Amino acid sequence: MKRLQDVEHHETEDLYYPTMCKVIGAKQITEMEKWYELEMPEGQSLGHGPGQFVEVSAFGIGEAPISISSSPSKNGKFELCIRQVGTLTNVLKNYETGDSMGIRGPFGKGFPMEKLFGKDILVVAGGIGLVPLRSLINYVLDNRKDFGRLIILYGAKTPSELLFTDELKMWKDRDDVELHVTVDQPDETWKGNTGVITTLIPSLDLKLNTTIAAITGPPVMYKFVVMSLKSKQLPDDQIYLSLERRMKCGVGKCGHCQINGVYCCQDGPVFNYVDIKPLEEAL
Amino acid sequence: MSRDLDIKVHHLTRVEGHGNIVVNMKDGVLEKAHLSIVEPPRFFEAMMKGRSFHEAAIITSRICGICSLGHQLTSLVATEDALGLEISEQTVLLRKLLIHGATLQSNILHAYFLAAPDFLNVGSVFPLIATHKDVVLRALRMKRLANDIGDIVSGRAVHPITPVPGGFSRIPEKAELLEIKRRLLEEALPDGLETIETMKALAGAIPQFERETEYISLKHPDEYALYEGDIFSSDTGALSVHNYLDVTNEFIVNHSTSKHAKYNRSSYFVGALARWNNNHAQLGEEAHAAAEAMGLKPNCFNPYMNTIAQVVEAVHCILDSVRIIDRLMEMGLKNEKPNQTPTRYGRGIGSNEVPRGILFHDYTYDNKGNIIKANCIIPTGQNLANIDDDMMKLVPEIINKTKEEITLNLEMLVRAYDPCISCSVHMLEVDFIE
Amino acid sequence: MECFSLLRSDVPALIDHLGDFGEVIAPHGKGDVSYSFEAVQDSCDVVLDYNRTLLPLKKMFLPPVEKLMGFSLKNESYEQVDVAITSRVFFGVHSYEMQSILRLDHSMLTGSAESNYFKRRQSSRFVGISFEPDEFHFSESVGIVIEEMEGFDLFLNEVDGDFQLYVLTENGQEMLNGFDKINITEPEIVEGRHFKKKIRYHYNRLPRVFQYAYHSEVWADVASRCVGCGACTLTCPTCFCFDVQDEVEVTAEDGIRQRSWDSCMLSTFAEVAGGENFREKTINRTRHRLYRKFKYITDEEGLPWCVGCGRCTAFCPAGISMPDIVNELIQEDEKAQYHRTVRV
Amino acid sequence: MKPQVAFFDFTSCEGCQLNKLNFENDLLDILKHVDIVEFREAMDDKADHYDIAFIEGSITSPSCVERIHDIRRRSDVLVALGSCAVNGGVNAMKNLHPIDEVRETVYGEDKYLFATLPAMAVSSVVKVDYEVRGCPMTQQDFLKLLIALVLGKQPPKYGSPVCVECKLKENECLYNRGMVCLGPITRGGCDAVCPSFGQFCTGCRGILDNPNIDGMLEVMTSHGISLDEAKKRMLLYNSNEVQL
Ligand SMILES: Cc1cc2nc3c(=O)[nH]c(=O)nc-3n(C[C@H](O)[C@H](O)[C@H](O)COP(=O)(O)OP(=O)(O)OC[C@H]3O[C@@H](n4cnc5c(N)ncnc54)[C@H](O)[C@@H]3O)c2cc1C
Ligand code: SF4
Ligand code: SF4
Ligand code: SF4
Repeated sequence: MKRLQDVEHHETEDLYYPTMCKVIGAKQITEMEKWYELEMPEGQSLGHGPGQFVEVSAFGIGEAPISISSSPSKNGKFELCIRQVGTLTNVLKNYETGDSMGIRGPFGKGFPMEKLFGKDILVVAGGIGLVPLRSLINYVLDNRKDFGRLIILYGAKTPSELLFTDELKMWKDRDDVELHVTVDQPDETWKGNTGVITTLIPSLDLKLNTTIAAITGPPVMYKFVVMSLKSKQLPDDQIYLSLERRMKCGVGKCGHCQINGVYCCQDGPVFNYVDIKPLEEAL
Repeated sequence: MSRDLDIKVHHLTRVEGHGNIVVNMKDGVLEKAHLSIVEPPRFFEAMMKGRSFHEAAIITSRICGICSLGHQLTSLVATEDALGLEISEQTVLLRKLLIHGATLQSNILHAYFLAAPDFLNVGSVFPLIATHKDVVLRALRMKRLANDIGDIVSGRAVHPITPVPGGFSRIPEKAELLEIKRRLLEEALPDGLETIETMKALAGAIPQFERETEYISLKHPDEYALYEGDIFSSDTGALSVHNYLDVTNEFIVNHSTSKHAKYNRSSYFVGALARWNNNHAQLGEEAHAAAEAMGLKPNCFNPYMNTIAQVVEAVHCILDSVRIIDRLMEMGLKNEKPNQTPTRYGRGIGSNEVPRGILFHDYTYDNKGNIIKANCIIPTGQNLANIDDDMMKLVPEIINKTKEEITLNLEMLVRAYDPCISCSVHMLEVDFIE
Repeated sequence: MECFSLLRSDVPALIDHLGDFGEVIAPHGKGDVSYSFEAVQDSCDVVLDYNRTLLPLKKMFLPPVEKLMGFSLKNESYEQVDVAITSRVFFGVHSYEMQSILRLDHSMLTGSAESNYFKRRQSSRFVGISFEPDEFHFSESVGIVIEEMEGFDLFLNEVDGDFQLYVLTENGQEMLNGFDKINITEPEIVEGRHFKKKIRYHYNRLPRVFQYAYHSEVWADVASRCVGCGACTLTCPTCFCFDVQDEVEVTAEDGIRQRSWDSCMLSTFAEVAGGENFREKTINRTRHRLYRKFKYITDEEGLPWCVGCGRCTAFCPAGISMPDIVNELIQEDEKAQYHRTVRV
Repeated sequence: MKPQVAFFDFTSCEGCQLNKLNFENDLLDILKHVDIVEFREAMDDKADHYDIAFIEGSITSPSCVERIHDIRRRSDVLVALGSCAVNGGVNAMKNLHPIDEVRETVYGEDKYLFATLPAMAVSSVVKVDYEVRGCPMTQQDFLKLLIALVLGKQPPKYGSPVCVECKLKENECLYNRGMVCLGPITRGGCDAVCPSFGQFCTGCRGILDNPNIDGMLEVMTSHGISLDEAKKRMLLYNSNEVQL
């Protein structure tokens, strides 16, 4: 048990003060999602790893956890992509280049990159789940020779909800990326796959001993993706999932994000499947 | 001059609730002049059926937000009468303090925000913020203090919390009351004197109109009656509140969702002017000086002067509140629990003077303490017949004025009564046909 | 460990004396039948015999509502809040309460150590007092006896109406300097102070019970009675969940960000935008509450995270009892074990 | 341009309107953000279009229905103020009795003189965008909504019971004093004002989503009131919301 006398004053932190970061780029990329590029003040670096998140705030409105969408390779600058679903996110919709956002973080455990080096990476992203996984994808692409195959499965409800379409095209065109996109409800223009994301899994040809899966998506998605991967005999400890919970502090204090005994914000949001398999509240 | 006149003021503004003024004159003969109450009926008496004595005052205070305290206290008095609940002197004093606060706030609101715009020829108090900022700020300050009395003693000024059957659910702190006293003396009193000056200046605009009528209010042996007493009629004298039905004689007219009342004549007057006429002798020097300054004399028959009587009462409330607080301090505040153990079950009647006049609540309880029968008679209802009678006399007297002036005079007349018609709606439509 | 005798009638003098070491905070009567920790105005108002305060002492370190920063909307800037370090002496604290503060230390200082909490905590001293357990206390069952003195600087043990004053730390020693109404004495053991409420197992065995209790029938029964008011968690000394809100002034120019205690028993606690609720049913929430007390942290730290103060039980309008739930789980576990053995 | 706001009252005590007139300290600040274009209780003016229409009171007659439709057509945002407007409030108690009996109690044989409908929430007639609960609504709550609308954010929703605020204020729970209180299932946001002043919560802010009604009745009856009494208490403000 941690005791008062074990702690020195300088080890304590003002945990709740944000750093004001300038928006240096902003673009509404779908009807519901807006992309932002931000810059840390005075050339500081955010120093994040793929899969980590920040707490974004606007004074008078509130704070919300948002994944860092860019690869750590970009120094001093980072990107977010925010879906407009509630109080804060709807106000952030109006933020443009030149405005400032309050940023705390980075928080949480991202993908354990040391375990991913040299492996085949299977990214499974549902909807907005592509946002945190994009930091991983771009990191892999920036350090392409350190990894094996990069397989990206991406599903959205409709073609108009697909995020980062420019990048999707780029990935599609690269021969070192295997991209499979599907939509639940196609429109007239849609020529690709149709159906939920799990329909993409059975035909995959995976090298079981070297493949690491990284999954993010809406709550309902995880169970089915994990089931499909398991039916392909992918070992449990090679599956990573990034989970979403309500969060207020990001630093393991407010209690909202608990999944049974673990804190999504500190022990996650990226979890190894083995660690959360026994947790009834996880999936 | 024989003239056709058809006035319809649809949803009179700056009154509490919804009423229309309807005047109809054909060939110089006045056929109709009345205030028609169009507020949807709320059926309070019916809602009260079967409710426990703990809830009666909570429900009845919702009859009217502006007189919620009056309803609440009157309801409590009726309940206590019905159930034989004795209350302490401290409870009575705190209740009187509350009535003063409520009367002060209501009278000030009416004088400054609802009546004054008429005298200054503007549609509302909002333009006055630009032209008479100090006056508006003074009014807000007085209202704030009056409301703070309510907030501190009763939990909140609108729909009070602490007054419960048998006493108070929370007794205010000594320091809170002393702070109120300080503000009464240091803020409210000077503001009250300024108010007299302001009203004196406006009093010139008060129409000269008189109609002698019957004035009914409470009368108390020891003080200017606001909390309890006997019913007093300027025509026939005193009688017990238990005989209130002999006075009110409610009847239904088809132009009003609110019932009308009459006693010795076709109508009677309740409210500040009736209290002034019946009880002015019990007011202190300062109040009399205020009355004199504003031209209010005893036995005043000009209904427009009701607003002035309200300002006189405001002065009384400020000073009497100080006396009450002194008395409470002298006695020492006790953390009393409300007495809620009934000693009998049956019928009880409560009556208090609320800002707009005498109010009656009448409950009958079964032996579980649930209401079998309830009756509430509100001041505005009692005044309606009197307003109609005033209009019938007023319209012929001012028939040579322009249509706008007549309408304004009628609206001002109705507003002078400070009517509180529980109802709803918005627009002002004046149809004039000559 | 030194021990002094102190007359009950001299306790106010001691409280006055302690005022030299900071603001003294002690139990006072509140309402009809309740108590609360308040700053002492008159040492004679301090209550020495009380069952429990409405809110735990936690409120002094992690305030129910706390300003985190002030901000200006116009300038997109904020102002830090200075948590002034004022020395405080907490007087008349029960052993379970002290233990709850030690647990709270762990919660607020592990991982990221929170500076506000640390500052308030560092500048405080504690004077304990013994108590007569009522029908709700069960701290003995979670390993905390009445005379547990860990964490205190001084401890008052009632003996025949008067007190024995134990000096436990250097700070405690210092606090008695110049106070002459005490006499050195031999410590005595007080007999006959018993806990009326007990958990049937030693707390060491509880994590095992909870290991198998996840799908117990007990939860549904409790959930059917629970009205979801949150009283249990809001009054619990070891709960620390909070919510954060921004409040803006009428001018719409300035405002504050503040946090306030929250409760995992509230239906909205784990709800997110879009309507997903990760603990939607009362049964999920009740279970989570008890697992927080007896399993999750306990597995890591080896101690129950409930200190047996009985608040959650005494203040639950539905009369839901923490030790009763645990005892029911134990009983169920025993039955299950019996069936397992019989079958073999 | 500042938003044009208007206030309308339907069947109610007008206590909520009065509470607005009681903003002595904040009135001038409020007027910096909005233009009040219609407010029958305080002014003569009227307008054709409103950015925000605030509605007080229940819908209780055919003419109310007509009028609220008219207001809705002319308003961008419509806010229900106070429990009468939000869920029918005390007015809805009359819905518990047969309507003819209700009319007869008040008007005797003239009972058919005035049209009446069951007391309805505004939202059961037209779309309501936001609500400010309470009887009366509190000034603070109203200001929060107004500021939120000015800042373009969602007004607070209040998903926690009154007990939360009551506990944060360290009130002695009325149940511990032998009284019965509706705080556990009543939507908070009032700062637990009634219990703080020693009086039981009457449920004026409405019942929380997914309440445990049976549990609550059990709590109330186990604290000394009859089931019948407990039900009546629960329905005081919530006759339209709770089916017993
Ligand atoms: C680790 C993590 C990463 C995330 N990354 C992204 C991202 O990259 N892009 C994106 O658009 N969204 C992301 N979200 C979801 C995002 O946090 C919510 O959509 C957001 O909090 C909604 O806030 P709001 O104020 O607009 O909504 P409201 O519904 O008004 O939320 C009120 C409060 O509830 C909490 N809350 C509500 N929904 C959520 C939620 N889903 N998760 C956590 N707290 C919530 C927040 O504390 C918020 O302040 C992420 C969530 C988590 C936990
Ligand atoms: S769980 Fe209950 S008994 Fe245990 S510490 Fe919390 S409030 Fe006290
Ligand atoms: S105090 Fe009781 S009723 Fe309230 S949430 Fe806790 S267990 Fe449920
Ligand atoms: S008094 Fe009422 S609102 Fe307060 S805690 Fe008790 S039950 Fe809840």
